[in-house]
Formats: sequence, structure tokens, C-alpha cells
Amino acid sequence: MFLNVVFSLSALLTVSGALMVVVTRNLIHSCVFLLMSLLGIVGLYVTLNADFVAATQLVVYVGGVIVLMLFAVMLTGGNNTKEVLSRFGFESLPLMGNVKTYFWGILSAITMMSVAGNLIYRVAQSSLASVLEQYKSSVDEIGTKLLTDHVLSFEISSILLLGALVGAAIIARPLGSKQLNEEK
Amino acid sequence: MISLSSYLVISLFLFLCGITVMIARKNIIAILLGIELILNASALNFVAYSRFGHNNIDGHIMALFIIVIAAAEAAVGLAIAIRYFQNRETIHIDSATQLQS
Amino acid sequence: MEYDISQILPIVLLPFGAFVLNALIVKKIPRVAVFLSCLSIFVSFLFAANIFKDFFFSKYASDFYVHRVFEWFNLNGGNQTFSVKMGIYLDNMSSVMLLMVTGTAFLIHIFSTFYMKEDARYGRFFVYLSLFSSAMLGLVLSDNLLSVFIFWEIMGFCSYSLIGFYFEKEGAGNASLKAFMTTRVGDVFFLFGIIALWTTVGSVSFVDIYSAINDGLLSSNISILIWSFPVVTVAAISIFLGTIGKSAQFPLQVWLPDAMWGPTPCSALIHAATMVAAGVYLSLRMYPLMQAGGLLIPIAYIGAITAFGAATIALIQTDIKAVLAYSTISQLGYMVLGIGVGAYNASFMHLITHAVFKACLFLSAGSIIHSLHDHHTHAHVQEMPRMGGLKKKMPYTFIAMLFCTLAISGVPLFSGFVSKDRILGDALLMATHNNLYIIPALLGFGGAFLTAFYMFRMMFLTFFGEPRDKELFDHVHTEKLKWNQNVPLLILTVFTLGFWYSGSFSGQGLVKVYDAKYEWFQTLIKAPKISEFQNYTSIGMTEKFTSNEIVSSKYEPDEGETEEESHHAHSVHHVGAIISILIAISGILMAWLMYIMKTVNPGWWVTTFTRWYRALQNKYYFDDFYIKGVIQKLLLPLNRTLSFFDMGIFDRYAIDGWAAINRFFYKTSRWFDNVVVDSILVDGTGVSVRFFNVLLRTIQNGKIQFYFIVFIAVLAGYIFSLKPLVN
Amino acid sequence: MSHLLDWILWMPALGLLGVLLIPKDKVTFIRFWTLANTLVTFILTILLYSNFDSEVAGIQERFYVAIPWIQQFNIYYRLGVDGIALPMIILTGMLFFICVLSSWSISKSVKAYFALFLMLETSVMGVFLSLDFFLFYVFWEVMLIPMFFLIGIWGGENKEYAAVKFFLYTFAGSVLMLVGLIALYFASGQNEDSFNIIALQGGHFTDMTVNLFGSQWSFAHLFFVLMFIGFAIKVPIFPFHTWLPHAHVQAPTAVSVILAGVLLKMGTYGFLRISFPIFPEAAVYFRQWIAVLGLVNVIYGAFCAMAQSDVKKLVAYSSVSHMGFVMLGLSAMTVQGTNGAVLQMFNHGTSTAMMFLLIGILYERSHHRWIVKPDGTKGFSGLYTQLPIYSIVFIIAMFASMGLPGLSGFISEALIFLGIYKEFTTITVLALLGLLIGAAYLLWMFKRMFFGEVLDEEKKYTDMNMREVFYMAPLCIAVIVFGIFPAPILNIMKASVGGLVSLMAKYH
Amino acid sequence: MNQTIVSYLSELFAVNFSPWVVILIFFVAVFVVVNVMALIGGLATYAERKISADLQMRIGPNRVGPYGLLQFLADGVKMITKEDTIPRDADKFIFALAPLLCLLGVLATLAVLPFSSGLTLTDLNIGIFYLLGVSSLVGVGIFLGGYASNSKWAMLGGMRGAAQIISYEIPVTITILSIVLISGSLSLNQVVERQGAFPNGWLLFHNPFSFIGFFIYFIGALAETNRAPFDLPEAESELVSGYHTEYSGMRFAFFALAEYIEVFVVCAVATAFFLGGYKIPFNYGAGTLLGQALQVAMFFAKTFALYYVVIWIRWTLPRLRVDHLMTICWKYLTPIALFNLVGIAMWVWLFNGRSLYMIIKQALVISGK
Repeated sequence: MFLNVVFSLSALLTVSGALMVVVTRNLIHSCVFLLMSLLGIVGLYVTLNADFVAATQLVVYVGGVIVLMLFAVMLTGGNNTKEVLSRFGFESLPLMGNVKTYFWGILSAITMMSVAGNLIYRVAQSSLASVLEQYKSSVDEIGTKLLTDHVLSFEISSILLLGALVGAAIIARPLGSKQLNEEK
Repeated sequence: MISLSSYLVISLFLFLCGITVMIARKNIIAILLGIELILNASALNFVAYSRFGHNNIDGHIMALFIIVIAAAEAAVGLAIAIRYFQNRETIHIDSATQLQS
Repeated sequence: MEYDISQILPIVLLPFGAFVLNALIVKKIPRVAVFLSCLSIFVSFLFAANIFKDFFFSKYASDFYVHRVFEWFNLNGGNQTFSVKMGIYLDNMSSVMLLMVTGTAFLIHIFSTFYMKEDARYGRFFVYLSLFSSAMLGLVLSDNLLSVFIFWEIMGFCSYSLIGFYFEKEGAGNASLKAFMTTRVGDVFFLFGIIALWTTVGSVSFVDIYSAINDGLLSSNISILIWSFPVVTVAAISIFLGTIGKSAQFPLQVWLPDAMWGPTPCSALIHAATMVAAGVYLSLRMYPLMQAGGLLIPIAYIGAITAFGAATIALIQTDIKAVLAYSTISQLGYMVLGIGVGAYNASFMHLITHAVFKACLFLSAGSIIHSLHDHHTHAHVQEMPRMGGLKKKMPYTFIAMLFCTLAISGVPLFSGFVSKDRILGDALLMATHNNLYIIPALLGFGGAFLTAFYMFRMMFLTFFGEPRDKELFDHVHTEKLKWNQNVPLLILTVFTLGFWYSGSFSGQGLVKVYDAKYEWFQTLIKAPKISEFQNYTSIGMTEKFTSNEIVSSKYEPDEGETEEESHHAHSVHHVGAIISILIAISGILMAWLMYIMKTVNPGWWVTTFTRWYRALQNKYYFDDFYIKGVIQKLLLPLNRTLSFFDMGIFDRYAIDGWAAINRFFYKTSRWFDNVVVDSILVDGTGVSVRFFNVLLRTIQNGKIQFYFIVFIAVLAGYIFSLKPLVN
Repeated sequence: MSHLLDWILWMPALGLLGVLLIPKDKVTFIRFWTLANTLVTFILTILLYSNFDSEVAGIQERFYVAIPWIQQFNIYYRLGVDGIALPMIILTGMLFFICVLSSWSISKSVKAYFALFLMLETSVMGVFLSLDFFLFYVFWEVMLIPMFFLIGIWGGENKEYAAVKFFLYTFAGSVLMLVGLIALYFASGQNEDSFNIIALQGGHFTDMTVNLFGSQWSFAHLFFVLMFIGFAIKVPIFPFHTWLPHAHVQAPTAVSVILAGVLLKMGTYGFLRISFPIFPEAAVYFRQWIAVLGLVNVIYGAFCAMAQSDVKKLVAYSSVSHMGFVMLGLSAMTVQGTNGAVLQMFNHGTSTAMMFLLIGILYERSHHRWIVKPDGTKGFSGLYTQLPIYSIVFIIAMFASMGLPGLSGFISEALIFLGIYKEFTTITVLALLGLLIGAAYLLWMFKRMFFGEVLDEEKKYTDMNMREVFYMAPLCIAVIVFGIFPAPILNIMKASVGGLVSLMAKYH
Repeated sequence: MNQTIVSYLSELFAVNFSPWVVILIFFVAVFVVVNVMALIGGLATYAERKISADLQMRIGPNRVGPYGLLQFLADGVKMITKEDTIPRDADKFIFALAPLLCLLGVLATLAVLPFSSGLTLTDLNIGIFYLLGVSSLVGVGIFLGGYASNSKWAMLGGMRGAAQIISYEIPVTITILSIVLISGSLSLNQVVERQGAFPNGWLLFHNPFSFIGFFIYFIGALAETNRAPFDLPEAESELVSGYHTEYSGMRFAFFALAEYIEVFVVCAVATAFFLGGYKIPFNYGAGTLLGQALQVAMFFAKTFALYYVVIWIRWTLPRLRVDHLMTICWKYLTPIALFNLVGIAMWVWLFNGRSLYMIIKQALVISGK
């Protein structure tokens, strides 16, 4: 029951956040709504007994990614609203006239929706349904598995992170004036 | 009663929002937001399946890896976006036509 | 009589230890190095004396020996077994030898402290001496041919280094190279002999070889090239070739005169007393093999020829050391002759006596040379024409040299007489038995005459008469008795007297020591009876000496089986003795007439026998033959042609020729590649591709999101067409 | 302990990685790093020696490593060591350590030099350690690459020619070996032992025939000959030896030390490890020809050496001559002969390494190597007076390589003669003449260079410094100690060699 | 769930609460704690002013109440009654959201603080991890605040704050990780339970590395809470008042409150991690309410001691420059923290977790025998 409350709250948060991300034109706002829906996902993880994943989600997204996004928005001229009104890039294709902005998005959304309906139908009538178990901390188990079964992927992901760190630092390094000129 | 399909629906919705964002927005950063949404959807799927399916923890670990990858992707992507903006004062995605034929 | 290894081994190990230690410290503190060398050799002399005492008083058992064996290394692996043993073989002969070597070596060390004093490489000289002494002693003590060979070669190395001791001089280099290579020729055959014996007998231990000879193991044949010989002959010949190389016998004697480039003490020790004698020692050890190989007559001939020829060359030498060198060669020839005529112990006795007086002679020459210092060239003088009248200046050296000269020229009461006379006597005896021995005997007597002559020529030219180089003479200080200049000489001089060896003053064994039937030398040194080594078991290195090794003397006089034969032998010996005495005296008289009385003019001989004189001057053209003939005309051109063939012809055409062939192929294939493959096939493909991409270009608008939509559409289509995931 | 071989094999590779990571201007750091790395490898080989069980014939179980590598072709990563390989491994470790010290004075692109050097060490170790024929071949080939560059970049005036010649020549040989390899793979039925050298051994192919050019040939004989040529080029044996003088003369000091000390041994090691055990019957069938070739090597090499006026070339030909002794010992197929051959491989490794190092030291001072200059004047004279320590070390090296008793060369040569005497008496006699010539050219060279008056341009030569003395010392000690007391080396090899000899003994 | 206020009470009274009661208790406890925290935050402002006055030889607030003790109430009233202004060009939605995010982030951390062995709202066994996560909301809040109020000072302040917080999270996290290595649990209760009451049992003196680690953590914490000398986001001399320049009234109060409470929180974490937390000597009165009270008292005593140090530092040290700030973080703190991590790992591996004190004791005992 308590779980239901948490679930419904966080589901609401998630869904509404995602929806707002889609519909808002303001980039900053969509970042904030993204944050909202991520928090909702944290709640969903909690209802799924995935406490460690939840905490990780919190740390990484809330602490890192969102702030990065905001930074990026700031550094790239913040929120230029004219971009939102711009058209799709289908001028090169003659049959694509000047159609409504979200037409293609909605079309593909409908497509995927029906696809997913198909999927969910099959999943629902499959034997996947199962019951909740007693809550049990997943930290130690995750740790054990990470260092036994998944150790290789663990290492690889760490190397990936290192690479991403260095790469990002190198890509976004401040340019010298000469360099700037030649890159322009 | 919370069932697997409810989580699936939520994640599907996230996924669709992500796709829509990626298609609709012209701002590179916005597209990155969409990607984040999609990644989260998949992570949620993983965790949900590991919770309701044969009950083991691997889904969590997959989710962790997805988060890791998301972080890396965000870092590099945003760095690229910033550098792109430094070079030509826009991050409109269609303005990236240097490699176009 | 208790023996364990700790009484024997130090004799070798002390000088070797001194060598190792000195090699390390000689640069820093040469004095200490010198002292250590002398001390070590002296201590090993004490050990040797102790051993000699034991052997001397042990009832003169002629066939008494100590044998210790240890395994050097083995190759047992799989089902293969092979073991290399080293050991110590100590019998009467080696005990006497030990005493001689250590004694002379010690005295020469002492003398060297005087002679090499001013030399820049004072310490290093002693390092070499220690190494040499240890090697020589090891050779004396070693029980098998392999270790003999090893020490033999190490001695060769020492002689090489000491001949080249003054390496600033070009000639020293030539001399050392010549010495080493000449002996090496012998050594290689020696090694072959060792291997032949080893493979046939299965061991190279003396006793095994003796018993193998006794069992006739060695009569099997081996085939070399197209001929086939009995092993025993091959082994005997090759081992005797080793002797020839080492003790400078007839074909290979050329190196010894050049060896005088070395410092005089090393000439005394190495090239007079010990190393050159080692060859004879080896032949004596292998006497049964020589016998069985039927090699005695050739040995006798070689010895005789060497003895006589070297003596003739010595006649005209003016360099004092050269005279001594040739006399050494000829004396060694006498020893070999002794082996050839079967005078086993006489030959060995001559080895000992010769070692003593020749060492003394060299040391005396050394002290003369050292005191004759030319103040113009700042060099020591060894030319006899510039000497003369030194008797007053250096009396002690004169006494020593006089005694030694008397000894070497075979004057009665002196050691040389005793030993040489026995050899000659035996030669005469054999000549009476076998006509083939007549020539060696005659050559031997002639050599004795010449020996007496040229030795006294040297004496007269050096000490008597008026000084021929006044200035040089005046610079010589009158010598005072110095502990390290004259005392060693005098000590050695004492041992040039005959009775030490013969136990009698006449040298004919009339006076006996103790209750021996004959005098000690004849009693002690016997040709090994190969039949007695049958029931022999080698004994481990660490075990105590046990009495079953002592075989009590079964010595019987073997000069003829029957009474009259032995009587005949005695008579012949008396005749020989008388002849040799006369010969010696006549030789001395001749020299006296020539160089004191001046009644006979040497120049007359030169002018009369000019061709002979030139032949002697050129040492019978041996060097010319070897160097100009063999090496320069044969060896070097062969090398040059071979190496030119290798690089210039074989490598250039046979190997690099392949490149030319390849060049043709790559030219053709390059044409094919350019024309056919590249321009027709490859570029043609490119053209066709260009045609198609004109069509496909239109949908290639670089719009990511368009691609994304397409991707989603395809994905959707795929999923719709999907079968149910589950059940 | 079971991973010791992996460590020995890959330690230089780790060092190589390290060198690649060091910036190229940190020259001293690179040198010390390489030095430390080779030292560690050397210590590991010593560790291997101390853990070696000298009783066991053949491969030591406790070090054996076999991991599937390319399974569908039954190629394994198989490492193992036996008494024949171990001396070579120790020699390799020691020589590489010393050569790093000796190439301290290399100043031209140090990083690349040491990187290639460590690569070379890995490949050589691999050849000596690998028991899988394919792996063996791989390492054998990899060895060519660093050699090519080391000769071609840091070499003398005619380096390109020498490098290309070395590469192509050796490569041709190894191609022949490759043919044999593939033939063996198919002949042994492509099971998972088809590349296992140990499993191939023992003469399974004796009676097999192969149809070639429409006629029946004995499989063993045909491929023995092919592999023989392949290895003979490496040894090198008479008709295939001409790359050696070029490579030696042009290569830098350290490289020619490695070339003479280790690489030549790889050929004879190949005979001992592959040709003879796999085709024993063929080996016995061809043995007198092997002996004759060895004899030709001895005599011909000695004569050619005597004619040289370039010291390095002289020593190069002398190693041709000495490897001829090894071939003689192998052809004997007796316990003394084979032991002597393996011991000679080790001893020649040390002595000739000393010679080359010394020549390198002299070259650093004089920048020429002429005993007699082309214009007929003296190249060197009276070095004995000028460089005393150098001369002492040179004497030791020279007498060791001419086989003076008491130094290491003698025992091996005596054992070899002892081995072949009963089989080929005539060849023994002639080979002894070769020994004589060997003494002759070395001593003649020594006399011409070291005796006599000191030339003017030699006045400025300095004697060996501490570093040079330091890296010559171990070799001197090895030469002297193993000359007096060879048991330590013979003990580790004798079991394996005995096994090999008894295998060969079945066939003659 | 390990040890919470609920389970503690159910043990204490040996009754099983029905879910409703559980939720009731839970909410009551949360209410209490949050208000106490608000109170503490208020008092902290007072304390800050008093202490600064003391350090500067002034008297400080002394009008309202005894020693001006009620000053903070007066401030609160003023805050509430002030007009709530929003700039015209501001992004209103976010402008309203930012302070709430800050306060949310801070208050959420209180859930896992172990005030005593009983009084813990919820003892997650990933407690410290969770704490780090939610506390990073503050950064977002500050940033959004800076952005939303459309002014360049605020903008700069917000950016600085976000950058600083994100950067300094790294050494702090690594240090905490190394402590977690020692104590082997992420739950703060467990960490505290692993320690002893006396300094020899504290993790601070567990080994040299943890001793260094404490200072790294403390510096990082100062930076994370924008306290001097790291108070660049609100550098009044450069930026007028940093990210809350445009704020007024209760929104500003939220920011201030959030900051002070966060300082308290980091001090509490330091206490729990290094200074033996709520442990009282001989575990006096375990299980009884008195014991709980003593533990709470001990916990607060240590925390306030640290709090005093923080204020002291603020009024003692000058402010850093931005590049110096980043230099300290990336070039000094992070490497040292990593070194500490390795060092502690080695220590735990070598002496399998014994502390320096125990090692010395054992050595002495052994040598004594």
C-alpha cells in the first residue's frame, strides 16, 4: 500500500516530467523537467528494491549530468527560443512540404506506441508475472557480482569513463586565438 | 497491485518521449536530453525485469552500466556541443554540414 | 707410512693460490705479491721434501705409488654413462721430480727478486712464475694424460706470456707467437693421441693405460684417410710428437732459441729446467707405450740428431743465452736418446741433473748480463765478443758457472758425467746388440765432444782473457756476495756434484747408500712394469692411504737375464765411460787451444767450411723453411685465395645472383600490374561505382533526424513482422 | 613456479611497453629501465636454474605451460624447458643484460634502439622456450624484425646491404622450415599434438613416404633436408654462411654480440630440439654429411679468418669455425659429442661475446678495426702497452675461444673430439688441424695488434672504464670458472642429452 | 531496514505497530527533526554573528533577549514579513523552484543521520551514498537560482557554486569511500558502531591515512557548503551577494537555512565518520532512554565543536581565487585522496583492518611476554 503510494507518486513524476521535456520549448525548463522525471525514476527504483541503483541514479544524474546539461546550455548561448520554432530539415525532399512541426514526431510516436502495445500484450500474457520478495539489500550482492561475474565489463566501463573524462577535457579545452582562427 | 507491465508502460513512455525529443528538437543539447530519457527507459526496463523475472541482480548491474555509459556520453556529447558552438556560433543540428556531400 | 691428500695437494695448491691472490693484488702492492710467490713455492718445497724423504727411506720400493682419484664431471644421462676422472699419481719418479721442480723454482724465484728488481712489471713476472710453478707441479702429480695435457697447455700459456714479457719489442711478439704455435703443433697431435687412447682404453689414467698395454687392448686398428694403423702406434707417435714439440726435438726445435727473448730467470725455469723437461717426463711416463708402439729406434734417432745438430749450431753462437739455449736443446736430445736406447732411469737422471746445472748456468748468465750494462744504449749486454776477463770482477758467478760447465761437459765427479755417461753407455750397449743403434751412439759421442767444446768456449770467452770491451768492463762493479744474486747460484752449484745422484764419486755405483744393492737413483727409478698394474683399484680422494697400495720392492737387476750378459753390459759401460771422459777432455782441450792459447784460429775453420758455417748461422735453414716456405708461400696464399673465393666469388655470384633473377621477374610483373590489373580492372571498377552513386546521392541528405526516422520505420516494420517472443 | 617461464618470456615485453611509454628524450631513464628489466630477466633465469631438477630427462613438468591458442588449428601456447634449452636461456639472459651495458654509449634514437633490443630478447627467449612448433616458428620469425632494424639503422657504413642480406637469407631458411612445419602438421594427422614438438619426437615418420614429382621419396629424409637447410642458414653451415661476415661487420657491437652469442645457437638448438628428435633415422642417415659440413666449417672458417685484416670479420669467421665444432659434435650422436656440442654452444656464446665486446670497446676509441689498413700500414700496434687491463681481458677471451685448457673452450672441444673420434677418425684428425689454425690466426692477430711500439694515434686511447670492466667481469668469471669446473652446466644438460642420444642410438 | 526510530521504539516498548502507527511515528519524527534542524540553523546564524564578533573584539547581537539570544527569531519574523520580489525578466518558474530544491536537498540528507543508536529516521544501508546523492541537489538549486534571477552577478555566482560543488564532491567521495573501506559498510550506523568511544577507537586515529583523510574531507566539505574560505559563489566583494542576490524574503531565508543546515550536516557526517559519532564511554545506559539522550548529547557536542571550527575558519582565513580553488581541488586534494584510498586499502589488506593503536598494543603485549 505504502509501496503503491510511492509508486504512483514517482510514476506520475516521471511521466509528467518526460512529457514536459517533450512539450516545453525552453531548454532550461526541459532540463529541469528531465531532472524531475529522473527523480521519479529514482522513486521507481526504490519501489523495485533497487536501492543502490537508485542512489547511483541520484548521484550521477542529479549531481552530474543535469548540472552538466545546464552548463552546456549556458555555454551554448542558453535558451535561444527561435530554434524551437525551426522546421524539419526535409527541404531536400520535395514531397515533404512545410508540414506541422510535430507531425513526424507524433507519427513515429504512434508507430512505436502500437509496437509497444504489441509487445506489452505479449509480455502481459507471458509467464513473466511474479511476486514481490522480502526486501533485501542489494549492495553486497551487486558488489560481489561486479567483482566476480561482471568484473570484465566493470573494468571496461571504468576505462570508458576515464576515456570519456580525458576526451571531454581535451575536446572542450579553451582554444588559443591562432587555433580559433584556423578552425573557423 | 504493481505488475511488470506497469513499469514497462512507464519505460515505454519515457522511450517514446525520448524519441520524440530526438526527432523534434533541433538543438543538439535537446537531443542529448532525449538520449538521456531513452537510456533511463532501458535501465528501468532492466531493473524491472530483474525484479519480476527470474529474480537475480544482474539487471541492476546492467542499469549501473547504463548509467555509467550515460554519464560518459553526456560528458563527451556536451563537450562536443560546446566545441561546436565555439567554432560556429550555433548548435543547430542542421548546420553541421561540413561532411555533407 | 700414513698418506692423506693434505700432504700432497698443497704442493700444487699453494702456488696456484699465490697466483690467484697476486693476480688480484699485483697492481696495488707488487712487493707483497713477490713475497707471497716466494713464500708459497718455498712451503711447497718443504712439502715436497717431506714426501721425498718418505719415498727415499721407504726401502727403495721401485714400484711404490700413491693413487688418488676423484670424478671431475660425468655425463650420465638416459642410458648413457661417461665419467671424467682426475687424480693424483705419486710414485718415486714424481717425488724426485717434485723435489727438483720446487727446489729450482724456489731458487729461481729468489734470483728473480734480484734480476727483475728494476723492471717495470716486477710483480707481474712473479704472477706468471707462480702460475707456471703450480702448473708444472700439477703435471708432475697428475695421474692421467688429460690433466697432463691441461697443465701442459697452461705451461705453454705461461711460456707464451713470459717470452712476450717485453712486449714493447716486436721480436718478443714474434718469438712468443713462434714458441706457442710450434709447441701447439705437437700439442694437437698429443691431444689426438689422448683421445685415441681414451676411446680405446676407456680411461686415460696411466695405470689403466699400462694394464691396457699389458692386455693388448691397443692392438686394434684404426683407419685414418685410407691407411689403417694399430692404435698403439698412432697413440705412441702422436704422444711423442707432443714431446717433440714441448722439448724442442728435431723437427720442431726452432722455437727454443727464440724463447730467449724472455727474461733470463724465466729462461732458466721454463726453457731450461722444467717445462722443456716435461716433454721428456711425459715420454718417460709413456715409456711402455713407446715400447709397445715399437717407437724406440725412431726416438733414439730423433734424440741423437737433435743432440748433435743443436751442439753444432751452438758452436758458432755469440749470444751467451743462445749458446745455453742450443745446449739445452742438445741435452734434451740426450734425454730423448736415453729413452730411445731404453736407459730409463739414466734419462730421467739426466733430466734432473740437467735441470740443476742448466738452471744454474742460466742464472749465472743472468747475473753476468745484469751486471754488464751498456751506458750508451742503456741495454744489458749478452754478446760474448764484448765480454772477457770477468773472472776478477765476479768470482762467485765464475765459480758457479765453472762447476756447471764442468758438469754439462761430462767431466767426472760431476753430475752431468754420471747421467750422460750412462745414456751413452746404454747407447753403446744397444749398438752392440742392434746395428741400427750405431749411428745414434756415434752422434751421441760426437755431441758430447762438441758440448764440452762450446761450453768451455763460452767460459773462456766470458771469464778469461782480456776484456774486449774496456769501457763496458770498467762499468762492472766487483760483485759482493748477495743473498739473492749469488746464493741461489752457489746452492745449485753444490748440487752439480755427482755423488748426490750416483751415491758414488765415480758415478759407477761403487759407493752405496745404506743397504741398497745399487745406488738410490738406479734403485728408485724403474721403468714401470706394466704387468704389475693388473689388480689395481683406484682410491677415492679423501680416503687415507692404506698399506695395500704399498707394493714392496721386487727389484732385481735387469741388465741382462744371464750372468755374462750383465757382465757384458758392465764392460760396455766401462768402455763408454772411458770414451766419454776422453771426449770431454779433448773437447775442453780444443777450446783451450782455440781461445786461450790462440794456437788454433777459429777463423780458419770459418773460411774453410764456409758453406757449413753459413748453414750453421742459419740454423740449418729450419726457420727459413718454416716461415718463408710453409707459412708465407703456402698458408697465407691459401688463406687469401679462400677468403677471396668466399666473399668475391661465392658470395657475390652464388648468393647475390638470386637478386638478378628476381629483378627480371619483378620487371615483368610490374608491367602486368600497371597495365592490365591496375588501369583496366581496378579503375574500371571505380568508374562503374561512380555511375551508381549518382543515383544514390539524392537520399543522402546529411539530416540526422531523417535517418533516425528511417531507422525507426525499419525497426517498427521488423517488430511487426516478429514472431511472438514467448510461448 | 609454474608461471616462471611466462615471466621469463614476457618480462622483456613488459620492459618494451615501459620503454615505449617513456618520452624519447629521457635517455638515461630509458637506459636504466632497460638495464633493470634485463637484469630482472637474468635473475629470473638464474631462479629457473636453481629450481631446475637436473635428474629429469626431457621437459620439466613443474615449468610446463600449455594453453590453447588457436584451437581450430591445434596451436597451443606451449612453454617448457629442458637441459638443452636451459643453458641457452641463461646465456641469453646474461648476454642481453651485458649488452645493454655495452650499448650505453648508443646515442642515436636511444628509445627505438632499446625497444627493438627488448623485442629481440623476447623473441629469442621465445625460441628457446616454446615447445609448440608453430609458436617456435612465430618467435623465430619475429626475431628477424628487430635484427633487421638494429643492423639497418645503427650499423656501420654498409649497413643496408648487410641488413637486407641478413633478412632475406634467414627468411629463405625459415620458409623452408615453414614447409617442414606444415608437412609435419598434416603428416601427424592434424590432432592436437600436431604442433607439439615433444609429441612429434621419437621418429614417428620413419617409414612414411611422400610422392613428389611422380616418385616416392622418404618423408623423413626430404623434410629433414629442408629443415636442415633452414637451420643451417642460421648456424651458419658452410654454403649458407656468407651473410654472417656482412651482418657481423656492419652490426653495432651489442647486436653482433647477440648475433654471435645467441642467434647462431638457435640453429644448432633447432637441430637438437626439432630435426634430430623428429627425424632420428634421417639424421643418422645423413650424419656423415653433417660431419663433413662441420669439418668444412672448421677448416674453411679458420682459413678465411686467417686472411682477414678486419678484426671483427676475423672473429666472425672464427665463429663460423667454432660452430663447425658444434656441428661435428652433433653429427657424432654419442653422449660425449652431443654434450660437448651443447657445452660448446654455451662456451662459444661467452667467449665470442667477449671478443665482440672487446672489439666494440676498441672501436669506440679508435673508430676503425683494421689490423692492417688497406694501404698496408699498421692499424694497431703495441696496444698491450697502451691498454693493460684491456689486454688482459683480451688474452682471456682469446685463449678461451682458442680452447686453452683451464678455460671454458677446451672442455667442450675435447668432448666433441672424444665423441667423434670413434665415428669419424679421419675427420677428427683434420678438425684437429682446424684447432691448430684457430690458434694460429688468433695469436697472429694478437701479435700484430698488441705487441710492438705504440702508434701515435693510439696515445690518446684510454683504458677500459669501470662500466666496461663491470660488464666484462661476469663473462671472464664464467669463462674461467666453467673451464675449471664445468659440472654446473653439464649436470643440467646431461640427462636430456642422454635421452636424445639414446633415442638416436636406436637408429644406428 | 536496519535500525530506525520505529524499530527502536518497537523494541523499547516490545510492541508491533500497525502500519498506520508506523507512518504516524515516522512523520512525527521527521517533523521533529526538521524543525529542530530549522532551529539549529537559526541558532547557527546567531552563533556565527556572536563568534565573529568575539573574534573581532566586538560585542555582537545583544539586544533581543538575553545576550541577544532571540536575535534569530527576530530575523525570522523579518524574513517572513518582507515583500517577496521577483525580477521582471526572471524565469519565474525556476526562480521559485531553486530555493526549494536547495532546502529539499539538505533536508533529505537528515533522513540518514545517526543522532543516536535509536534516533535514526531511516538507516539505509547505502546511507552515505544516498546522502551524497541528495546533497548534490543543492548544487542544482544554487545553479538554477543563479540562472533564474536574470542578473549577471547571480549568474556568475551560480556557475561558480555549481562548478565548485561538483568538483569538490570528488575528493570528498573518495575520502568517504576509503573510510567505508575500513568500516566495511555504507550505513552510517554501522560506521559509527564500528568505532569506539575513546579517541583510540575513532577512525580518525585508525591509521595515518585516515588522519589525512579527515582533513581532506573537512576542506572538501567546507567547499561544498560554500563556506569561507571557499565562499566564492556569494563573494560579496566581487559578486554582490552571489546566487541569491535577487532573492529576498523567505526564498532568501531558504537559501540561508539550507546553507547552515548543510554545514551542520557535513559536520555531523564528519563526526559520524571520524570522531566516533554518538558513542559514549563504556556504552553507558545502553538501551535506555537515558542512554539515548546521552548519545544524542555526545553527537551534538562533537558536531557543534566542528561547527565552531567552521565558523572560526570563516572569520580567520581570506577568500581564495577561482583558479586557486580549482587548483587545490584537482591538483592537490584529489591526488592525495586517491593516494589515501590506495594507502588505506593496503593498510586494511596488510593488518587486516586493525588500527594503529591495536597494532602497537599487540606489539607491546607480544614483546611484554
